[in-house]
Amino acid sequence: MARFLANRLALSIVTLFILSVIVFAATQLLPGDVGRNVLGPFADQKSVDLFNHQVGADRPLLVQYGDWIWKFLHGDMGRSLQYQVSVWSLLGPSLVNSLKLAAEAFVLVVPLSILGGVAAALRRGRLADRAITITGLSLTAVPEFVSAIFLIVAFGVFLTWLPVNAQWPQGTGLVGQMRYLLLPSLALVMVLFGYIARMARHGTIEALSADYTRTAYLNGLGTTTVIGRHVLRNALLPTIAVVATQTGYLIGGLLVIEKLFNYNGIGQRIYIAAQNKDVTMLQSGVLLVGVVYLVATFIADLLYSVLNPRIRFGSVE
Amino acid sequence: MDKERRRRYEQYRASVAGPVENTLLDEFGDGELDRAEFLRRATMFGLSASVIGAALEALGHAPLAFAGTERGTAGGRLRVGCIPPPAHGLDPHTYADTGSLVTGNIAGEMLNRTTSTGTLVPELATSWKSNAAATVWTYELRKGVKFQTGQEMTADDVVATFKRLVDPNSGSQALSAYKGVLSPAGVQKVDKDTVAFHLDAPTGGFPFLTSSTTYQAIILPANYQLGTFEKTPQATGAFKLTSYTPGVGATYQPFEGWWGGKPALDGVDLKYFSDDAAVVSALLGNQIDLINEVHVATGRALFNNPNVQIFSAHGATHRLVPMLTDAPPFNDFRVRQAVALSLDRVAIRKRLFNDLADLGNDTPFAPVFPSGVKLPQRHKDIRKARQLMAAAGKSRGFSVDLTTYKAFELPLLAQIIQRSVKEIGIRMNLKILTSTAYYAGSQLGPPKGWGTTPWLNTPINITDWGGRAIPNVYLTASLKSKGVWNASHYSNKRFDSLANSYIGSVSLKDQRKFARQIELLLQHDTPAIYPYFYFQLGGGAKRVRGYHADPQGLVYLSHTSLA
Amino acid sequence: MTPEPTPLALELRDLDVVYRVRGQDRQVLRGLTLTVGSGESYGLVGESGCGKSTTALAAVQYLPSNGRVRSGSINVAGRDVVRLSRAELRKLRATEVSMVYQDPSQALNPSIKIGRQVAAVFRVRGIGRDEAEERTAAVLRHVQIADVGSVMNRYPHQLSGGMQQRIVIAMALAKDPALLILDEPTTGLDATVEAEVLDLIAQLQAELRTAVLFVSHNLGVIGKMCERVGVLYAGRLVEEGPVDVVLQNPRHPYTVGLIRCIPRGGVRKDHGRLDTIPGFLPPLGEELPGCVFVDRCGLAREICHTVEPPLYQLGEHHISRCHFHEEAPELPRVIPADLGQPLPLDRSSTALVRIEDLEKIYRQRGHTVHAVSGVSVSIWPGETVGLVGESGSGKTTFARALLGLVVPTAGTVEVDGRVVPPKLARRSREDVEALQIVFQNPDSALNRRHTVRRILRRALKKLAGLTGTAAAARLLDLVQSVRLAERYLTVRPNQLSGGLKQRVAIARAFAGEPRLVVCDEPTSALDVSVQAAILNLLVELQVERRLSYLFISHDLGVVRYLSDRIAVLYLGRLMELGPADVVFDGPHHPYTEALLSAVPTIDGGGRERIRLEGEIPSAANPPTGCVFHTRCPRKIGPICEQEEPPLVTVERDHMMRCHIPIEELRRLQQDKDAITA
Amino acid sequence: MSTIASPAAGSEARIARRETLRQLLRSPTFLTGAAIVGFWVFCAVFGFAIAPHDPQDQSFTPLLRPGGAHLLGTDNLGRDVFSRVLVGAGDILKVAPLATLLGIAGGTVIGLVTGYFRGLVDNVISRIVDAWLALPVIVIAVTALVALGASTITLIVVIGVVFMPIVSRTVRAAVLGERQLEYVQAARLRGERAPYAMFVEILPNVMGPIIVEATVRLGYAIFTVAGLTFLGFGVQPPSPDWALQISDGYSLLNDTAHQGNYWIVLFPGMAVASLVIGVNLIADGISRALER
Repeated sequence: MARFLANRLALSIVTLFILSVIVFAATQLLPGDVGRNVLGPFADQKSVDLFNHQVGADRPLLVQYGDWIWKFLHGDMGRSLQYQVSVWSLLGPSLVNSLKLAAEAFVLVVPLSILGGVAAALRRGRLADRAITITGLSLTAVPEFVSAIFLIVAFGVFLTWLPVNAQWPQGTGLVGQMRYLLLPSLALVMVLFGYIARMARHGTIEALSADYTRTAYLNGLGTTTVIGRHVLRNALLPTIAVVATQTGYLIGGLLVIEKLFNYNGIGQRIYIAAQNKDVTMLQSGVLLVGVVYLVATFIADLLYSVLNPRIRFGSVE
Repeated sequence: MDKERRRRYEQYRASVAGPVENTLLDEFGDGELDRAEFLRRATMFGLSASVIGAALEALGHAPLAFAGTERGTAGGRLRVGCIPPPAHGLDPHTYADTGSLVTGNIAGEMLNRTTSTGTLVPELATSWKSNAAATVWTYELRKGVKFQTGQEMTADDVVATFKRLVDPNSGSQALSAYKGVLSPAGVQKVDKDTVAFHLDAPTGGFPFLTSSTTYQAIILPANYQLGTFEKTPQATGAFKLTSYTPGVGATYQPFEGWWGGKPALDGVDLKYFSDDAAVVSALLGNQIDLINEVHVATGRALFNNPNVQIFSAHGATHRLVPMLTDAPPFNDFRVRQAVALSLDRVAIRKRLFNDLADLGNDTPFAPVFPSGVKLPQRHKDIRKARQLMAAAGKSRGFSVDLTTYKAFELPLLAQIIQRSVKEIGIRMNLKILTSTAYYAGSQLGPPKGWGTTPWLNTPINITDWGGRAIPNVYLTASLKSKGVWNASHYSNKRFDSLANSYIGSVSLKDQRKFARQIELLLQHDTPAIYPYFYFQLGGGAKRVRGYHADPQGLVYLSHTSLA
Repeated sequence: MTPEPTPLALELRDLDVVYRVRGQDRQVLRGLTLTVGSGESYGLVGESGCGKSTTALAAVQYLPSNGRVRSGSINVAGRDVVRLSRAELRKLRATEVSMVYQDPSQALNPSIKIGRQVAAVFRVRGIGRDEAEERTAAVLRHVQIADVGSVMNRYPHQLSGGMQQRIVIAMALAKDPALLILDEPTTGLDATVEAEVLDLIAQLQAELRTAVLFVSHNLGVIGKMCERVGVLYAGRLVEEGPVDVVLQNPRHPYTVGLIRCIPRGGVRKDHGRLDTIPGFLPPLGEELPGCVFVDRCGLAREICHTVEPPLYQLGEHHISRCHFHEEAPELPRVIPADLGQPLPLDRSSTALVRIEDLEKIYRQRGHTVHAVSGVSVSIWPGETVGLVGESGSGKTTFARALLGLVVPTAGTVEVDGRVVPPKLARRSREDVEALQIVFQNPDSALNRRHTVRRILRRALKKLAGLTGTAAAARLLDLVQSVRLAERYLTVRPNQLSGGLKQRVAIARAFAGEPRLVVCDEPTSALDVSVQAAILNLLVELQVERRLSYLFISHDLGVVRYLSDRIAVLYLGRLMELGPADVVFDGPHHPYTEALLSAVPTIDGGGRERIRLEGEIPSAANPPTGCVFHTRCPRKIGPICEQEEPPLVTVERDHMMRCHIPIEELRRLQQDKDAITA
Repeated sequence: MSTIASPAAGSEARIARRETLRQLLRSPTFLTGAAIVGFWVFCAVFGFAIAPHDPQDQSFTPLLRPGGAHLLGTDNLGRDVFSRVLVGAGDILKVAPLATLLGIAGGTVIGLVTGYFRGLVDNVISRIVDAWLALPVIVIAVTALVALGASTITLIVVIGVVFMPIVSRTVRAAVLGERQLEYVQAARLRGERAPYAMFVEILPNVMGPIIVEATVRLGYAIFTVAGLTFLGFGVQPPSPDWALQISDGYSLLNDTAHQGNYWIVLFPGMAVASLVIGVNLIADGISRALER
């Protein structure tokens, strides 16, 4: 297992490096001169040049890249061109916010959708299966901006049960924060439920038709035991990977949700940085999302290998 | 009127008042000014409250009732929703967007302030007056004003602030207001409590340019360090900016050393929004108490809601539809007139603003400007528009791109214009950009002097223009030849000289004389369409007291309280 | 007769099983009646698709969701399983009936430790945790697992296939069932492992007197394991009787055909052709009013098409469902026995292909794996060299290196005395054309999206350089030479049966003028009747074209039938190389000896089983000295552990890698034969 | 149950291909999906002819409730919502399929190359693909659209490019499975070059997964275009595009006194959802038919 994980870790690091190159190269494509973008159209060319020199935008690209990465690795993401404060002071809290939202969404959707998926698999082809599958499919098909809007209007404006803005006032406790995050989480649950449930259903069906399940049944084990002990564990392994791949979307991909719920997540930060050509913020923000994604997939690999003895104990080719 | 009052009034006219003040008092006496306009102009010329009161009484008007702001019970923190968030840092002289000016102006103060009715009230200056030619304006500063750092405000601080505001190399966003009016050398200290502004050209409405109309003109200490506004409280206002998180919000605490005493609120929590619906929902969901700016198009819910009060200020805020006068297809004034005549402005006002706007008449003289002259209102006239198109040889119409960006009602207006001009054969494609893209690119330089930015270089576009207390900037920046924001590339010598004459006029009579000529000229040439001047609207919970909408969109909370 | 007779372990009466496919019931089992007495072992044999597995699954009420018992009854240990409630069924499964099926790696839950999985069988019967664990250890010992404690703590994937199957058998026997169903339990296992598992089953059965239903396609295995045998065809039992009787004196044409297809008893290609069964199994669910075998039967007459033959009692317990069962033994041959004899070989000329010191080392997860170590073989024109060895012995790697599909680490390949480049891409068209292959699995060897014509045309273009009319003409020759009807040219491979597909694959290899064709288990995916036809074809082509084969197979009967010489590989090393008869008849290398003894044959008896100890060592970490010493039953001492014996010529054309002198081997092996004879 | 499937496979293989199609035409899932998508395609093409009003006509009373002359009410500019919903698929049905096509084409080439060559080429490209996948789609799309400016072409290119790595993964997995099959070695053994092996031998065999992936991607493309349009980077006014209608109208939902003007958002929202559901149902139907 250590070997497997070391391998995965090495791959992640290589991936991260390539990611950083992509991000850096992509931000160079943004039109306009850094200094001009920051100082505005009326600034003197001399002050623009001076600014470019101060922030180092006039150095060769390779040097700029090296400097950026070196500092990034040391936790220094530079200063936001737009706000003139340290990038981390803005990205940090936004990242924490995004993680909180993602966590709440996961806490709600994972048990729910696994339950749904397994239930559907066990009643495969029957009414309950159809109902769960079609509900999931329909929910997934509703764009998040539509579902979010209706959630806001229904629960926030008409019923006023839940706060419509996800950003809690200062000093709100954990439970209070969860209340504030409930509506956007629900919107995410709607998006993700069908997807994860589908995976869980598929995994369960596969496990149900596996020979070892037949062995278990033919050994006279009851349905509950067979499902609990033999099916679920093997069925849920692929689900873990799926959940992990969704973190990329949940951290950084929630632009619309964050906008609608006025939530200070990292997605909005990156979006605003892109719009305002705040290159330092954009680069570090996108890379940070990449890091989180890779960490999440790594954790998923870890979890996967812990749950899957074939990886935990040596080879499977 | 008692004798004493009368005596002081006469004494004032005889000794203190210069020709400018006396002309004003005469115009009022002759009935050329109504009461509201007299007040606006009296405050502009720095007449003190007692003189104004005396003049009103002398001429048989009801006495003055100034600043009788209703006060709720003291205490409580006000939660303000601000849309959109500041786009840049918070150095006051760089304010160019709503988010920053709202954030900075809760803490900062100017020499004087424009009220929601268009009068000027003293703030950090107690009085101001000009010479007869309106070329030198002298301001007496309020004594005992402290910065939030503790140091006392003097003329040096004011001079330093204004020098920065008019310095072309400082990145000041107030340059457009001061261009051709004030240069760094003209800002002079007279003594510790007096500052004089020596203008480049006579400007009758100058006091408005030092007021909140120029929201960059927040007075800061002479030793102000750039980039420190959001870190160290150092303005003079009732509230100190104690924390600021870009894109998220800001908090304010009362400033104990405020010259005006103790504010009613315990503090202010400002929260930024980037989505119209989100901020409206927040107010309806009782997560905020006040919204800096609401729009009928996106905030309809607030206008129908019994728990919400709408704050409204007539203003000159408008949408400008400039047409490039130096390139086909709009290089023929008849085509431009035809486009203007295709719009049903009454219907547009109803549809987009629920009538909370003044109709535009294709001149920058908004109805709130007293200097303007009421020409006959332009209405939809398709027959005439078609004739004009035919006369211009364009009876078959043409294709053209209309460029604007996604904000407020602009896309809706664009669609309405597109639909309207279809009737006269113009096939209009819409290009709706993001605001960044719309204002991106250079604004200065070759080939024509307006750089490459879409908003100054597209055949026809829609741009939002902020309110001003006087129309000077509209004339100089957007219409005069080579004006920095002349999106029509309009160039007319007669207009240029008329605009100069208008700006240099002190008396309303003269102003009106030139204004009438300008308006006639612009209606004929129609370099741009002014479809409407909409009211600056704010929304708040019923418990907010003592708040008034500001024509420039500022949020002034020093006298606001919560019930 | 005891007053209270023990109930039959399994009793099927007039069993009809149908599968619902696309809204229609398709009959799979047709009035199947069979019984397995208490303690009896019954073999059910037939080609794929005849309903063997369905019978097994029906017996435990585990038909797939679209299958159901339409009529008839199934009694297990005296209880009608069709009518049992869920709880009763569970109880029955927990105590009375066990099942072991193919591929043990799938039958065990990959994420549960062995100990817990086996213990669950006890736990379900209400046995406490500790006792269950003890009994688990006991039952594992019973299936001859040496290191029980450590095995219990392992996961299935950490065990070899043979071990896994032992675990499954242990689980099956743990409940001391009345009936044990074995469904192809050793298919896919290596011969030596298969032999061990079969031995184990036989021993346990003798010991526990459990009734066994043994399902297999392999007549040899059935012959070895069972007392009675039933032959199933198209869901119907066509012949049943004691194993010896049925195998020696079959009385149904199908059984006769099946037995004739198998190369056995030392039969070789120069002795004559194998017989085959023509035609195909009728489609699933087809209405068969007469005899189910009528379409493929050499004896079929009018009556066979219309009248379902009754069960003819031929003797005690021997029954046949054939109107003409008396004639069955004289069933006319489909293929004449004497078709062109192979030409004599001339090994004095230059070898066609000479492989010198071929070595292939893989790097895998930080280990070096010697897949092939220094193998040298020469093949002369017209010769067939058989390559045998267990899985992992390097057979396939050797062949692929020869073809250039993998680049060898060291060693050379010569064609006509000329060294050819190791990389396929570097080889000339002539070299590519000269060395061709027929793969094991025709399903994957043919592109299923291309028509047969397209596959062959492309091969003609690339290998023979033919296009246009020349190619069209050659194409017809080609399909004729592999006995493929012309109409198949327009179809895609998935519309062909396995045998026809393999003919297309052979045609493709013969599109040019191949000099040597590697046959990598070309018949192991096919039923025996089809296998015989393919083997015949290969021989015919060889006679016609005088080309050489490198024939890889695990089926020693097939290898012997086809090969002139045999090469035996073990852990990438050549252990023995010699003329087929010599290698088969001995004296042979101890490993070859063990391999040969592991194969169950229809003829029964034969050699005594040579038991091989332990597992096949990993090629990543081969044993010191003689690589075979860890399992060698004839190990003579420390020299075997320390010194790798050289490959030496022990007699004319016969090379061997063993420390034991040939004469000693001859003596040892003759003694043994003498004992059993 | 391979042992049971095999008798059927042998004899009925003849009809297997036609059977896939027949199964598709008999699958209620596929048919429902095809009907929904077909309906919207029909509306996109002929909508202007069948709509009761000109979708751009602003002459009606704004914000009328559903019913009467306006089946689904009118919007804030006084346009007929029903007419706009009917024709609202036009742009998205142009952009999404073209973007999908681009993504599938590019992804297929990448997947074939990485799956076929393995080794260094695969390692390098796969790492780039991994890195690419670590980026949230919407963020890359928005950044690219900011950089390149929003237009239909950039929209198609951006979404297509963003999809390529995702598609390439699916294709690569399928190619890896195929590559081990002997027919590929057989091709090499008659001297075929790599492009032939990839595109002529392997590609037809991985078309199944590619088709499934294409339908799934199409669903996501519609989703993405709608999301970008909502954010202002996608389809531009005055197109009666659904997401644009929602984007223009959702702020009116707050109006509790006027039933939230729900019809302006609800119906276009349902339309988008139905289109995505339709595409997903087709994807489901196809994958089941091919899985068989």
